[in-house]
Amino acid sequence: MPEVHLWSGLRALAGGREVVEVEGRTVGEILDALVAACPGLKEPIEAGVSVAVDGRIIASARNEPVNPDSEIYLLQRLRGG
Amino acid sequence: MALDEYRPQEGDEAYEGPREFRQVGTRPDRPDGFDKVTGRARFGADMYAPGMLHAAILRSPHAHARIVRLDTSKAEALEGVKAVVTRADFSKNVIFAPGTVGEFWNILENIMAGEKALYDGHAVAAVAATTPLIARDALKLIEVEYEILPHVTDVDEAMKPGAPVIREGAADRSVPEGMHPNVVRYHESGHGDVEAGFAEADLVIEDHFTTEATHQGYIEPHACLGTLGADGKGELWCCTQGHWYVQKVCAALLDLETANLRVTASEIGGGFGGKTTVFIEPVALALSRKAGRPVKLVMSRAEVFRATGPTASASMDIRIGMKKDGTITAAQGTFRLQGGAFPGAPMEFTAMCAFACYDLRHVRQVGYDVMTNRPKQAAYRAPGSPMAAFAVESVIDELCNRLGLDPIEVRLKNAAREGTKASYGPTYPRIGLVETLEAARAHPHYAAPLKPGQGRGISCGFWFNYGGETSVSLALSEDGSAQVMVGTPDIGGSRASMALMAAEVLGIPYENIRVTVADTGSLGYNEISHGSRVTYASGLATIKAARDAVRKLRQRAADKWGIDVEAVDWVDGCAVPSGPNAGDFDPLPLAEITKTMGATGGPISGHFEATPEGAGVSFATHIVDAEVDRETGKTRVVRYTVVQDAGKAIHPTYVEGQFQGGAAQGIGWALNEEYIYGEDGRLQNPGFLDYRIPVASDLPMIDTVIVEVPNPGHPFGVRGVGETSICPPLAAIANAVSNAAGVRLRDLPMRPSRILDELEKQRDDA
Amino acid sequence: MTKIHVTARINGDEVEFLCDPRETMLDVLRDRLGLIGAKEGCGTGDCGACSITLDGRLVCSCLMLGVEAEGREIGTVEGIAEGENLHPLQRKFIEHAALQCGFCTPGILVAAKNLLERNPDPSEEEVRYWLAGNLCRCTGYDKIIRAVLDAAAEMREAS
Amino acid sequence: MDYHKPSTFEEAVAIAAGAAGTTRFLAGGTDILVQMRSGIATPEVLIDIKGIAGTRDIVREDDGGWCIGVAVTGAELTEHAEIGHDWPGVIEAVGLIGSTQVQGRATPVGNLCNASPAADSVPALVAAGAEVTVQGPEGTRRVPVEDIPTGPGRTSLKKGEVVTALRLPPRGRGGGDAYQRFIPRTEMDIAVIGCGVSLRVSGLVITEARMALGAVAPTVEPVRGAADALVGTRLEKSALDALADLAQAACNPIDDKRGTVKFRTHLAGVYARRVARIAYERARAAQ
Repeated sequence: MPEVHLWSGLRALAGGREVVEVEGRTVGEILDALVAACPGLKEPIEAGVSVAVDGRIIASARNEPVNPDSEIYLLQRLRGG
Repeated sequence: MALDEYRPQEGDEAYEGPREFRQVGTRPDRPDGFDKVTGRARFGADMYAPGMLHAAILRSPHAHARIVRLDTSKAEALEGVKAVVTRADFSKNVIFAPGTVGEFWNILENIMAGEKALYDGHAVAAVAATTPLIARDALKLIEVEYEILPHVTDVDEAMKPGAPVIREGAADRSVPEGMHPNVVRYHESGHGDVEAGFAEADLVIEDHFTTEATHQGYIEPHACLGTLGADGKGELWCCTQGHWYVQKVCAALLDLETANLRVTASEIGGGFGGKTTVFIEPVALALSRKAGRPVKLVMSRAEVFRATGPTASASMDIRIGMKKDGTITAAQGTFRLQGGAFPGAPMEFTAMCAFACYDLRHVRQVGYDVMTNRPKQAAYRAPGSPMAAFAVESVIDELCNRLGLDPIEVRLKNAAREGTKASYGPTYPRIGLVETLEAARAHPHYAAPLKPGQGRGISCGFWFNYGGETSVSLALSEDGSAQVMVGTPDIGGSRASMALMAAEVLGIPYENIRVTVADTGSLGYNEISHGSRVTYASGLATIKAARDAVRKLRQRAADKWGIDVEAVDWVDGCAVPSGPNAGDFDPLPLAEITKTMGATGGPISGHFEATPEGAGVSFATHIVDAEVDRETGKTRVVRYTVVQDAGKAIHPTYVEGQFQGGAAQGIGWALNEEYIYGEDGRLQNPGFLDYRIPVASDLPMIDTVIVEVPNPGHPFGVRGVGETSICPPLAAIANAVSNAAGVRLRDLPMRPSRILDELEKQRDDA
Repeated sequence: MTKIHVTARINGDEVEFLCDPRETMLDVLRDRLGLIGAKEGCGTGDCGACSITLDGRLVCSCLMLGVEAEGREIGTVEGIAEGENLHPLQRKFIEHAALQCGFCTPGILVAAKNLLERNPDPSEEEVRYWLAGNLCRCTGYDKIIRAVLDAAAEMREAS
Repeated sequence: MDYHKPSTFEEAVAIAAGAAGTTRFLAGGTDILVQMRSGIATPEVLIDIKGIAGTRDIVREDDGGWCIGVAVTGAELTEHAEIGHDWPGVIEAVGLIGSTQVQGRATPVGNLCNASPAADSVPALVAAGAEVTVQGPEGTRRVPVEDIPTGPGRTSLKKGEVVTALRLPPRGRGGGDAYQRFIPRTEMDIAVIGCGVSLRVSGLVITEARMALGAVAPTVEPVRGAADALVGTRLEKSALDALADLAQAACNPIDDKRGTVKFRTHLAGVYARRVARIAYERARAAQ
């Protein structure tokens, strides 16, 4: 199962966990599964998160495929200058 | 024609490999150059409307005060005054929420104070009158009674027990128990076991660093012209990095339907992140709605300094361990950033960028977002990253000096590469740090002799870069010319890059393409011009939109020739049969197809709407020589070289310009720029006289080297280039000063008196 | 407040206007005469974006009252090109990408033209000090200095 | 605000003497307009003196001194070859006021009457022994420049009084002056400290010396002991040390955004040495 790494601000909303294992074949499925597992994550995820899948930062594409061994990081959405 | 012909191509941003470009990589004149050298270009304050009123804003002179009474009646009674607004004239439906979740509320509270004035310069009321002079006179007639409250402007002071509380309940759930209420967000990241890593080191250095808030310092003050009717429909002209964002915020703050407010972005006189948010536009619209006339609102320079976003100031602790051979064994950083009277200081980016240049087994970073009685910070070129680079790269330099190691070799030894697990988590794809270091090492600057009193410093820097929501539309004309409509304001020559990419794909001359920054009513949503995203994301969308048009052009040729579209290729601006089997037809130029497009299926346009995801991260290495006057403590930068990975430089001259501009801003930040607050919490230097950005005679020529390590996430390999260039200069100059004068400056700016104090300590120690 | 009648020559044309004595020349150029090329970057003489010439002398129009224009000769960025022909400085600014946002550009062009009229062969240092009152935040000045030096060289060759 | 443009000083004095409310004379305007734009002060009566005959003139007087009109700008002075030959320190000080653009408008008399302790031209003018002529309802008087400012933004000029000209004494043989200031950038800053020195030498020996410091006290003031420290010396190290000590002792600065007391006092010593050396070289070359 893919492991999703949460940034520290999300951990309080996920029972203190830094890594959550969820089922999913796409970024969208992963995010949905995350919210199902940790309902507290619904608001920040809807507000917008960046998802890094194997090093590529995905801002919004829910259909991006995810492998069972993919490295997934949730990151705060970027604000540049 | 099949419906799917009009569906934009999704995804597929992959780099398409090396190729011979015809136009990309050349250096043509920018399309808007003529307007900008003749004075015809229209910036924020350059629009006038019939019946227009002029507005002015009353601002708090106090750093922290309760607004006990606000009486605008005398101002309203002044001849020529047509409207006065206060907080009561804005939406009641924008809801407060902790952290940055309630960003619309934060913006509203920032642009017009509610119960309290939270910083010197906080807007309290605004007036629209028939002339600017009457508007200014009217402000003096507004009576405000303040109850002055204790204030705090320093980040470390604001975290201490007993510090004045800016706003209870502003902290989100990330903040650990027991912190002061001014600490509103918390971040931690990293991997490995740093204590184990430090135990492996031959030398561990731990130091404290500070950087002062600096302002983006764009020369054009914020300006807008708005008209809003009682029917809820409005028009807005403003200088902004993102007019769809302005539209969204204004609609929310004034209870409008977003689509009913059309926003046009003027030419923009610099932004650097400072025009990614909203300060005056809702105020102008509220005044217009009340007065029933168009309202122009232009900030003064003092207002820009007092009430728009400078960057955050920072207090940082860095600890790095190194082996004698230069291997970094562990790194740890704590970053406390104050972002003014609202949540949002970019401390997570500071933390995430801090060690991003290095391949580290053990790394840990912690960030605090702290509120103070200062203006709400705004993004500034790689927000959060330069201060981290200052602290981290200074410590690495000190380690190199003490271990007798070459600073470039040590950085090469530890440099992040493809496959390195980044300090902020994910694993890097193809990146170009090593290439910038190698190019810096090979540059004549690195080996050039120094004169007495001079020192050389180097530093690396990192920025993420960004993609973001993007729409581009491309329409062909009958004569074969093309209009490209983009939604990202052109801050530094991006029209030229867009035209080059469109010309490359269409195969027509650059001069036959006109790139327009479309208003919100003419194109789909576009995110702000930020995060170095324009050449990457709008560029990618332009390529895709042009390819969408090319597919339709090929279809027309296929229809004419009676063959399948798959048998038609597009080569050098012409449809050609893909091979001998496709038939024997003469190449059909684009203009031949468009000449008859009305009769052969209708107008031909290309579109692309998506959120490109593959913005490649970017690295730079800077070399600087500085000279220190040991009698006065004054530093002069005598030589400067920027080496940066651009992925692929679309218009190399403008890439160089971004490198040079970032370096110059970094030099200002390092040496002379700072927000200076008095004991009374008032900003002491709200003008270009005492907020000292570099002037022409302060700087040397700034040499540039463009490294091109293709970004795997862009068809041509483009990486954003706008921001990374401001990350290395702070440390590079501190390192040069250290090598020139033998003193290590840990606080920015390195103003002469600070250097002199360090020199005095050096003498006392000796 | 009584307005004052002023007659001046701007870019060679005689113009008349009425202005409040508190209005600066910059206000008059922009708000009364529609000459928006001069910009207000600071209003206090620190940025040079409002540079004009007054009887051939480089000044900040924000540091001059409109009423002081009476009987004087004023030059603005709008008067630099001759018809459709750009001045060499204007061409070189485009060619060298000596502008990014372009907001400081009108003031810098007015200032640089005034320099080259006085000194056709300035050194890099002379250009830098002459333009020290024209702030640019985008370019780091490198390409601006190169464009001015290149334009000067071209003008010397042509003369 | 009422705007007046008199054609004689008598008329200017009459308007000023009879004016109700804040009255300012307008020459270059580079301070007044900043104050107006910043909302610090808008005068009720503004008297533009540039229409008065002679105010734009630079005239060498019979005794070899100079009479400089009150509307003469910095740029006009720096372009004037002869005056710069006589008083290079005064001219370099005037030339440091603001940008090229500001030089096109700003006047040394305006710099003096604005009464900033950090005014660049004033230490050089004080060191040079310059005077101004002042006309008022009571008549005309000559005043040493150091007696015009009485504190930051305040002058000794009485209601109705206007400065009508700036006078530099004849330079004479063996004279040399210099001015330097410290600023954090290379241009566009207000002096953190400024130092003007004027010397006369006979052979290698200093026979006259005056020094004044800017931005180290509420007004620019002459360092009275400079002559004692330098006259009779050949600017040896001991003389420079004594001068630097005097300069530091004369400092009564404030801590502000532009510099601390400690920093300014330190710089006063550094610049006393640097500027005296330049003035000495110029004086020796002028024999």
